Amino acid sequence: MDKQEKRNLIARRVASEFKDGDVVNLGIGMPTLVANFLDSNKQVILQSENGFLGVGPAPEPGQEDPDVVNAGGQPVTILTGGACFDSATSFGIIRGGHVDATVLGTLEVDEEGNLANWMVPGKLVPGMGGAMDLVVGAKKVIIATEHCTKKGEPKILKKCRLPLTATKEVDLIVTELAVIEVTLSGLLLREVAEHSSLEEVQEKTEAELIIPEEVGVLK
Amino acid sequence: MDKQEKRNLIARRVASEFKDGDVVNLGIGMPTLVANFLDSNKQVILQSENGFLGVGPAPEPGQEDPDVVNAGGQPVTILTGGACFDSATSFGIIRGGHVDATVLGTLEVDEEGNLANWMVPGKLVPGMGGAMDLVVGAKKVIIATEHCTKKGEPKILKKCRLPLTATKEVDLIVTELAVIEVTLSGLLLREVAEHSSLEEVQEKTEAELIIPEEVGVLK
Amino acid sequence: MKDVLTPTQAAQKVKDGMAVMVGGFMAVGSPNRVIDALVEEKVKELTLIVNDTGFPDQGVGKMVAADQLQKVIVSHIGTNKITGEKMNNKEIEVELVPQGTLAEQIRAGGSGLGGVLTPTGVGTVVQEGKRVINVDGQDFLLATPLRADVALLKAHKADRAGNLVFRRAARNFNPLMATAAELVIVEVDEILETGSLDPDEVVTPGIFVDYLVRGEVQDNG
Amino acid sequence: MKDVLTPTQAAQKVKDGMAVMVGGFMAVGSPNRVIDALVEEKVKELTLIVNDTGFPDQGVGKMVAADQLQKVIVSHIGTNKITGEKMNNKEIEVELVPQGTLAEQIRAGGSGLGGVLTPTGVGTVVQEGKRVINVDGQDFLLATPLRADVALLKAHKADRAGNLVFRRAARNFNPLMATAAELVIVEVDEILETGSLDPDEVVTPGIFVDYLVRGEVQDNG
Repeated sequence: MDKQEKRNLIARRVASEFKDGDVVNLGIGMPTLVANFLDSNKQVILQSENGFLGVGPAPEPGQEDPDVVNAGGQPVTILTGGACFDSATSFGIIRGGHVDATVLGTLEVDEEGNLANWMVPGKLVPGMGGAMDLVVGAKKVIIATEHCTKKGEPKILKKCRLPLTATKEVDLIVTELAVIEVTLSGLLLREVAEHSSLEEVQEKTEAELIIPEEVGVLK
Repeated sequence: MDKQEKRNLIARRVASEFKDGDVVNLGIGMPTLVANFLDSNKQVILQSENGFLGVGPAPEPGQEDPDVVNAGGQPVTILTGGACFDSATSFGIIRGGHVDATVLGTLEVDEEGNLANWMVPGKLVPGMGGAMDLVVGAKKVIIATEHCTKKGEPKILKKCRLPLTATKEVDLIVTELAVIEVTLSGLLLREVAEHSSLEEVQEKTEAELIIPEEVGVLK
Repeated sequence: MKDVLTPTQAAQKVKDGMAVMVGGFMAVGSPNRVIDALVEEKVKELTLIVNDTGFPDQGVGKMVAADQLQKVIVSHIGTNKITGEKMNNKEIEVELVPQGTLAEQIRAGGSGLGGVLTPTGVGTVVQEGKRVINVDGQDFLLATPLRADVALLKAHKADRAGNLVFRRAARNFNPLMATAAELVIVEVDEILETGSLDPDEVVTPGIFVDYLVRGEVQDNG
Repeated sequence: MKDVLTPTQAAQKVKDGMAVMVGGFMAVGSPNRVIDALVEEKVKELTLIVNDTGFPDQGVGKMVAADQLQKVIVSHIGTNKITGEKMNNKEIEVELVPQGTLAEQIRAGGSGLGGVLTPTGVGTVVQEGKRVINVDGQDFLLATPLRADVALLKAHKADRAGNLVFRRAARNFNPLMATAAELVIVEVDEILETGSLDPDEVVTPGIFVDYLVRGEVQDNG
């Protein structure tokens, strides 16, 4: 499974979490891919925190509108029925619980649902942008991430070591190996990829996983 | 001097306080009259706290627009260059210091610049509406009032007895008898009406007035 | 695609004892058909959050007269004598709030803030029972968020996606309340096909709206 | 009638050491001509309040590269490596603020609030140095108001009275910053006669605007 296949697997699985009518904010990077896998039978409305609802696909080359970009600065379109607003309104929507789900990548996530995805002290300090508000405000926080770092180390930890983005806000973790739900008792393994195994998932996860009687198949 | 003449005298004098470009909010009742006396050589922009800037004169009979009323519910017009907004924005304009002057009537005002104009316990409890925000937020608070109550008792007191609208916010008091500035040392008599006298003004004012060397003529 | 309800269907969504926000300023920008239906349905013991109680025969004033309210959170009741009478007779609890504070409380409720600090009301009876928070030497009152079970609003136009535009002074509290209630029902003069409104002209995005009701302009035939 | 300045005249209103708000999100909705003039004028030791520092060669990123900034209050610097380098070298002080909090701080500064309580950042390093205020059992951080000496903004259209409308994602922080600075200068694509904008479509009322500057669209001839 190459990198792109992993990313597509994760994105497809995340997309299946949404219900008809959901308002969803997709973070920069892999989460943006989720848009490619939305079920056309459901209306999912995408919010872009730089100020609009109704994010549509990238325009045809040459049709880019410099004023229509997503929060990552990439050219997109605004679908029929969309609406534009200022940044206070945008984060009123986010913080006020009007976003049903947000999908974010992460550096670390832990068994309490804490996440750290905005800085590595002394190395990488891009700033939190809208991430802290999104994680606190969205009804459901979905982490879409490769299971391990590039070096092969676990990203799903007992306790985050990097500076947190927010405490106890993560609801679901989707990786190329597993789907893991954050519960009050810990991390509950929901699904394991068909190319993987319970053993591999636990081995690559620092936190101890709760294994229910039935574990689904991620494919 | 009949009641209407008094009111016109007060309104005309208040109108002369405004500078070109001022944003002004006129309270309900006598303050509304001030609009009739604005200097046409100055652009004074009237704000209506129910949600627009650019209040114009009453429409011709039959031309009333049910959605265009002032904060007292009377039909008005919106001048060219006006703008409409919601109540949070409206009070953001007011509280944020973007209104240069507000003109309000009052029940009582005192030598510290306190005013009481929103309730008489046990009798009249209309509510403060936008008055408390206007008095706190406007850069200049002008009280436009008859000098005494209907019973002939002073309205300009040593200390307000009714529940306050705000503390120490009044800048200027204009009555049919006098123009009085609220200063840190007390009430400074600026002008006396040509039909009145220093003695009459002080007699009808509970607070002691500071009389400067030169007192202007209110006419 | 938002469902369009009749005024009666809309009124039936409001249950006894609910907290209800109603848009409008002295009955301008009030959802009059829905209010009439609410009066007919005799829903009662409501907590009403509204700028003012209108007039005895206009706007939410009709609900005051019909004894449907337990409590009103409001900035002004002076244009409706019945409210004052019922307040004095302890038939209605009236909580008076400065208008700008009321607007911010509703906005805070809709935007996930724990409150805002306002200078308005410091040193007045409004301060009683409020937390005073000093910032850089100045006292402010903590205005806490307001939310409701239902918001009954009035807009000028809506598209089928629920995007709203308002007209003149009829905008007032309507866009704020749209963000701060579990269920949002909007009476509109005109319902347009989705795509008729430019995204830049939308004032309230459709995600805030649950149901539409046709107002008087379209439905008087 | 607002005066129309050249970009250079606009830049000359900004003095060394001032606090300056600049609209834009990743250089979309930034006043590019005014920024270019500011770089040319070599104004320095500015405190910049802005969503992000753009790119090294776009938007306010040019001011970062030209060493004009003493401090930046900002939500994101990741798209402009020079900001991070200068931060690490202690050439620029960088205060990172969650984007929604930054928006509310500017709004509070413009609307006379003493601050707002936000749940964002509780339990993170953002909490350090902030007041924590508990409301009904939940902790919030007090976000205090932000104001600036000058706001440099970008709008799509203005009328001669200074009323503004914005376009798509270029709106972002511009309407908020218009309320929160002593002097507000707006670069616009198009200047219309007063009366060309319907009062209902105005996003920022003209009373907030001091000067207009013609943007690239009109002035490239």
